[in-house]
Amino acid sequence: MLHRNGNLALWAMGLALFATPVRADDPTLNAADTAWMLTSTALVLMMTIPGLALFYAGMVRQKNILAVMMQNFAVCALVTVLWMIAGYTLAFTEGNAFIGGLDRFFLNGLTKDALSGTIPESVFMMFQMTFAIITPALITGAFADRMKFSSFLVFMTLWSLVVYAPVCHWVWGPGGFLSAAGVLDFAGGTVVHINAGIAGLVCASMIGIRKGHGTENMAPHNLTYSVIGASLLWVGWFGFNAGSAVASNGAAGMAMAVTQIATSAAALAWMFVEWAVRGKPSVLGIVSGAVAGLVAITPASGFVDPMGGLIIGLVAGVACFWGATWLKKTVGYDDSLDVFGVHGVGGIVGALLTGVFAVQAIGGEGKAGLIDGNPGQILTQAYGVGVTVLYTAVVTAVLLFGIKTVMGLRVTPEEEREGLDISLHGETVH
Amino acid sequence: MLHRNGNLALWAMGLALFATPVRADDPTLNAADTAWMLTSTALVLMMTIPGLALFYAGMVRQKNILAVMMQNFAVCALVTVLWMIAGYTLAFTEGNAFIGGLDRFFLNGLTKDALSGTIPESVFMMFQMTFAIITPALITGAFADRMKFSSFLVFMTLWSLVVYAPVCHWVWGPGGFLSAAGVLDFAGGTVVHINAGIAGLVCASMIGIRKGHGTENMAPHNLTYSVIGASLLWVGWFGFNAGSAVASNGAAGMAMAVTQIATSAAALAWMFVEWAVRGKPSVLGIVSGAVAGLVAITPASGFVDPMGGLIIGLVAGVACFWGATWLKKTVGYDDSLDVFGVHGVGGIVGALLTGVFAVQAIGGEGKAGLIDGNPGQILTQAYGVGVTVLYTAVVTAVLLFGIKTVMGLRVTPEEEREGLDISLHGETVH
Amino acid sequence: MLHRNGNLALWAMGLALFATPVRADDPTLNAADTAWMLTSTALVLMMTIPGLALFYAGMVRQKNILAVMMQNFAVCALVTVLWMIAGYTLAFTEGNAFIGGLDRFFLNGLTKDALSGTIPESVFMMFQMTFAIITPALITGAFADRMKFSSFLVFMTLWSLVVYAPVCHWVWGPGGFLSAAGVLDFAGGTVVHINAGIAGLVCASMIGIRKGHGTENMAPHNLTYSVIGASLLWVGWFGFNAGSAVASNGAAGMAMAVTQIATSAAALAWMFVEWAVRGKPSVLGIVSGAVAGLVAITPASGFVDPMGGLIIGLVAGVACFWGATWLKKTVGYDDSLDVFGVHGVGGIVGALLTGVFAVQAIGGEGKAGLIDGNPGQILTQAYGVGVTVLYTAVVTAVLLFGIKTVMGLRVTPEEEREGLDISLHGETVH
Amino acid sequence: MKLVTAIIKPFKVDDVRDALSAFGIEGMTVTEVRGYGRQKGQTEIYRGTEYVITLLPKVKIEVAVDCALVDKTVTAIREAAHTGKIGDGKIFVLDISRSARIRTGEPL
Amino acid sequence: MKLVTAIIKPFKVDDVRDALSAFGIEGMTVTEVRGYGRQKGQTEIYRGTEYVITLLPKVKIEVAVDCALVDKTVTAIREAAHTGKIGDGKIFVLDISRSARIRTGEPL
Amino acid sequence: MKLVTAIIKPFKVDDVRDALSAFGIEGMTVTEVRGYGRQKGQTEIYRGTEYVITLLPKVKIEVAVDCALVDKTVTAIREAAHTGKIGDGKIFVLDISRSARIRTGEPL
Ligand SMILES: Nc1ncnc2c1ncn2[C@@H]1O[C@H](COP(=O)(O)OP(=O)(O)O)[C@@H](O)[C@H]1O
Ligand SMILES: Nc1ncnc2c1ncn2[C@@H]1O[C@H](COP(=O)(O)OP(=O)(O)O)[C@@H](O)[C@H]1O
Ligand SMILES: Nc1ncnc2c1ncn2[C@@H]1O[C@H](COP(=O)(O)OP(=O)(O)O)[C@@H](O)[C@H]1O
Repeated sequence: MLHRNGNLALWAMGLALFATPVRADDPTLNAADTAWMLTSTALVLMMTIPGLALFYAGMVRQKNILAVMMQNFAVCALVTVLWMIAGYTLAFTEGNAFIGGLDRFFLNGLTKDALSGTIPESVFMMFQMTFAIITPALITGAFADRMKFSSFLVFMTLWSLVVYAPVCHWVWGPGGFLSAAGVLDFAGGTVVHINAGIAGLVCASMIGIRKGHGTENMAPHNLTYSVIGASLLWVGWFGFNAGSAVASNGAAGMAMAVTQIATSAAALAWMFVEWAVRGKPSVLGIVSGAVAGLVAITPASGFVDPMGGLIIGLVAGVACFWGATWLKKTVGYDDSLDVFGVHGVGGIVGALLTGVFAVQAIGGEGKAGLIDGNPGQILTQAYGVGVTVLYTAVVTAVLLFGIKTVMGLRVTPEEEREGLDISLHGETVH
Repeated sequence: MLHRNGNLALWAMGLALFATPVRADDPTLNAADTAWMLTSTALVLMMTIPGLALFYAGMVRQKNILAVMMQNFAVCALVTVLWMIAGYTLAFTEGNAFIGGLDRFFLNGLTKDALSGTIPESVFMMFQMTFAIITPALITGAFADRMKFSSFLVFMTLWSLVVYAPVCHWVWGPGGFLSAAGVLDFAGGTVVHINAGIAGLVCASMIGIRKGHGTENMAPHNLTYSVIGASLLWVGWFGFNAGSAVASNGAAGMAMAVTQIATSAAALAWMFVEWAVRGKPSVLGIVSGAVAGLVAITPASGFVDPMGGLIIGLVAGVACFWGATWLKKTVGYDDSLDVFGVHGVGGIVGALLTGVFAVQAIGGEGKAGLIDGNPGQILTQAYGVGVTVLYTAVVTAVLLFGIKTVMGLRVTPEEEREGLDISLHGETVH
Repeated sequence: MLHRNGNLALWAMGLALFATPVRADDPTLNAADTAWMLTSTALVLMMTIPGLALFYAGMVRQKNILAVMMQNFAVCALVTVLWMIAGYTLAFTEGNAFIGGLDRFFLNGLTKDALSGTIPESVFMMFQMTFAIITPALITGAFADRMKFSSFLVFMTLWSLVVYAPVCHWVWGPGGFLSAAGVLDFAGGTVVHINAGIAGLVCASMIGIRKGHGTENMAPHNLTYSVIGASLLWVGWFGFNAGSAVASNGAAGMAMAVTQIATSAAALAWMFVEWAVRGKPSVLGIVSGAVAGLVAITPASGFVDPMGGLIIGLVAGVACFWGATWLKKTVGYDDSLDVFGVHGVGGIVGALLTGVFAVQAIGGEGKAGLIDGNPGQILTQAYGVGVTVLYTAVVTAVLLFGIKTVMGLRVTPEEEREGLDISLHGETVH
Repeated sequence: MKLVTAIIKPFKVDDVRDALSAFGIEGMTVTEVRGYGRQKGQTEIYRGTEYVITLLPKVKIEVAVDCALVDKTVTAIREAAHTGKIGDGKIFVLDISRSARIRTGEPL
Repeated sequence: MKLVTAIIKPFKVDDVRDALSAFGIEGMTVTEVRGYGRQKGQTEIYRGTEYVITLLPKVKIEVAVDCALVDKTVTAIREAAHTGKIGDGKIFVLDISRSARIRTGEPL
Repeated sequence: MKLVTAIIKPFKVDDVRDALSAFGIEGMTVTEVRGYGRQKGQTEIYRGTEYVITLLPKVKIEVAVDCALVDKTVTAIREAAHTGKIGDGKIFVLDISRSARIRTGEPL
């Protein structure tokens, strides 16, 4: 009777994903877990296309809408092929503490019957691929309206392999040193959001401010698109967080619940703070708050209970409002669509608060934070954040510098003024 | 072998949901049911954001598009937090016949391993939350283009707790008096649609007609959005109706099938009637018809067979066409986006016809309507409708009156003329 | 222990779907398979509405946007009712090698407990219905901007019953002669894409070119919609292809993986070819490439491994670019939105390459193509293509000729110039 | 003939049209424009940034009338478009040296 | 110089441009406008409500030409924009008292 | 009074406005137009088809000024809108025979 819903077995599998090689001891396919993971994969793909593409496209000026959507769509196709060739194997096969091996080069050996825990390895590979897609896609918001498309493709190719794959291996791969150090990241606070947020900050700084930034009207052209995008991100995030349980059980259900609660709390927090500070609650504000909440709960979603989710959401809403307004203005970089302000700040807040609110009743044996008697977890989390920030910042800068030298990063001023839609892609929204 | 797909056990659970406390006797997690309910939850959330938000946004004038989307998005966040705090416990824990208790105040005691029937309670709570979100969101169509955002938030907070939670308890909660009386409501004909439809009618009447109603051109700005919205409502409604089986089995499959059939029949019915009466089949007409069909089949979806679904759809398409055109014009209220005409009328039609077309071969022992030899079910259904209409109408009116007195309901004429996007939220679609 | 995940049993069922009557020997419901198929059904419905509706709507001029969405939405409703009445029974019940019987006329006898393989027959019927919906919907792109709505409804009614149902029976129905001949079509290369592509070509030829074709500017009005549409097609296609495993297992996972890889490869291929040939990589190009890849991998998705998928995608991207540009221009028909160039060409490429890249390690015993030592499969595939092309072309032409004679196919020149939105449906996008 | 050109607030278009119809002027041409003037613009706020929309939505109305009707037309527009608040707009009268109706070829 | 201003049906723009090019007029400015006149509007129906769209889509064409060319220009526009149905539009000729090409600073 | 009308490149609007403000002209009306001229259009490519967009986005600026200020205004616009590339646009000056401010009823 224990053979399929035995909590023990499932649980072992859940832990296995984060602390040890992804292949569990008992190689039995669980069709129900598989059903949920197939669904989750579809949901997370939907987050990037059309979710993120719309979220970002709605915020730019009309002349750059298609270019933004193009970047997201192209990243989706590009990273898929890269992940098949080398990304997956570098991230998820046995290697050393820093990088995986080449066992699954070109998905070699990934047969139809290969399992990863209780699900087919093909499904696990696909689920993880959708994470590998959305992470670089997030960065596109930082240099919107001004990057050359060719340089963009080169940058994304290199970044996927040289930044994403290793960081993913450290946290989720077999033998990764961050997971060995006890860093908790349920669904990608460090791997996805801090990683993208910091890369975005570096990109925004190195490519320079948009022509007309601060003087011209750069009001978002059509926030309807951004609301659709944020909504699809929200819905799709159930696949992201609840899917990260890699099982169809109470852990997935609880991850879904805390995700919903944190997101809503953050949306309301941003809305009310903005209302108080600026006099009006804006649509862009509430959707930004929701995304901030989604980001912050991501690392915590398998470890905290509903009250923890509520508090994380509230803090994230306020912190990211501060990040996207005061911080950006004060420091003066032009992170066009606030990749750092939302994903960087939100990711860091979430990673640290995971160290505060993690409770063993949710995350299982040993996954405890401050309120469960383990204050040291905050330091462990800070260590994970620090390492990721440092690595991403340095390597991203080096990559950009190289590309800048070889082929340039930026379109010409005329192309920028005309808009990327017509100048790079020969099309316009009429 | 019986342990997981034994029809008996599943069936007991299915019934349990409607007639008795949600916790079944046999506390075993069914991972497959859980997978389907996780998916259904995502689908129903998608119905509100972006589904309903788009359906409504496409029908207003350009200057109010963002305000409509804001209301739907804000309701989603707001109700989530309210549901976590008090809504869920008031609706779904043991209390008396009229209201639940406070056992799950702040979701207290909802552990990761708690079950509700064969699925984690966290998933059941989330699934029901998405219903608690869409119901007030539906009402927003009635007062579109003229309600103050602050009053809106206060109204929605009170309505969720004072109207939605109790009505939900009566029909689906443990010991609810309407379910005890044998009222059949599979997925929310009374709880969701009649409830929202009547509240919308009261709102429209009490807030008054839009400035320029009947004289100015208020043609929908972009019906493309409405078609996207209606489509996502349709797709998401599979989670709503088939998810209400709370199991992954033939009951869910049949609910999905009759939903599809009734929706299509209603879409075609509205289209052909409009074509005959007005000379052209309109896009807004066919999508309205589809929504009318979705509404009407909702209470019936677990009790009728495909032929029943077909007839319910045809009747609903015609009735709601009549509700949104003749009835509204004749009575003269300004229900901007026909919340009453579609959800009120469609919900009542569906609830009554459930009493006609319910057959035990689908709904199980005792769930019979007129055609299965139990004409009395029609009266039972009418009783459920009557009680809901009365309660909602009175309490909604009292709430609105109180808010009107304390803080006013409506924006100033200048704000209304300028459009809510800029006047309330400081943003525009460019 | 074997009772639910026994690969043998599942496998037998998988094969059963394609080679023998859909009712397997062991009539046990698998709830996990059911969960995945319920989800897949929702995903495939989403492909048509709003996916395909948006993909197409974004490519037409502003005056025809709503008319395009109307056609897709109406086909969805119409085919649902037709499928319930006669389509399903003609396609999927026992009959002869060419057409099914009338056992399920009006879904008669499709009880809640009826099974089809391991899932409820209601779910199987619904899943197949979504295929029956999207196929005629695809054709609408060929005659966009000029077909009478009444003639459209008549054509779609007849085509569904006289073309779709039989072709579906030949390939997937019990005893169909193409499946008996060993033609491999996992998810609808012949049934859906070649079928729609050829019908589209015939429609475009018989209805004539759009007024102003080649002289007026007919640039797409809003490619943002097309990107959303293509993205939802991509996401939904996981239900289409991985759902065609009719199980939640490694076969579904592998189908999902090869789908993702082929799609991405085709998107990149089209993008780079266009970049090389025309100087700029366009948004419409990359999304067209993605759809081309999705089409081409469809018949192959249960039979090829990731490398096979990669190559099929690359070939499809290039071939369909050629089909939508050079071929169309050279021959001179006005297939407005390239139904033939993408679905016809892509479907044929995919069907033939299935005969090259099918391997038994993926598709199982006997499903081998050229690279697995069975070069003859290419001929078998070509036979399937030839028969489908011939039948569809002839019958579609006869139907159109009949309708043209009786009621005309095309709107008046004035209506065409004014745009179908206002002239046929009395509405406009403002 | 004269071309009476008025820049008015968008929501006043219908009032102006009715006022003109009242004395038999049944034709006009309407253009959506944006105006810059004393009326201060609206502020839109997007995350960290405020944009002052100095160019406000206005509508331009052009009516060709016989010289004899110019006074009446100007007065009618002025009264119908009047709110008394800043931003009400301007009226300019230009000379038409020649006119033709395309359908008939005759002058108006 | 004169500014020949024509309000025409939108689908006639290309014809007019071609007619003008035919005798060497290579520049013009086009504005989307809405026109109110004898041509009765279209009716849009949305659920219970009908809206009569009295303001119909038109296009305004402005061409600055030498006085000598005015006749030819007016005739060319009239012929190219003519359909003979109500709503064909109007042509107005205004005086230009001074003109300049921005690129060179010289008068046209 | 004169109506100074300029067709300029869209991204020059702010520069022109600033140039006019510099000597006290605080009002103007702006219209989005499309222009056809010597500047050759952009090519858009959609699958098999190329469309040459001959009508390019331009902005029309209208400023009513006292006759005395016409020279200064024309010069200011010309300098502010100048890039030296083809397509910079044109300036036309028309006569205003009468004007009124709607709010007050007085002439400007
Ligand atoms: N000198 C001018 N030339 C052309 N249009 C002007 C001029 N001054 C104002 N306008 C137009 O008139 C509108 C209203 O002017 P404004 O100064 O704001 O208020 P008011 O008309 O009440 O004095 C402006 O938005 C602009 O469109
Ligand atoms: N008095 C007028 N002043 C300015 N524009 C006018 C006037 N009369 C008509 N128009 C413009 O001309 C267009 C066509 O006029 P209408 O009366 O409908 O037909 P027709 O030009 O065939 O007589 C109108 O839509 C409007 O734009
Ligand atoms: N004869 C004309 N009448 C009205 N507008 C004109 C005329 N010629 C040019 N224009 C306008 O001026 C714009 C610029 O003209 P163009 O010939 O392209 O360049 P340039 O002004 O540098 O000579 C055109 O796009 C058009 O809007």
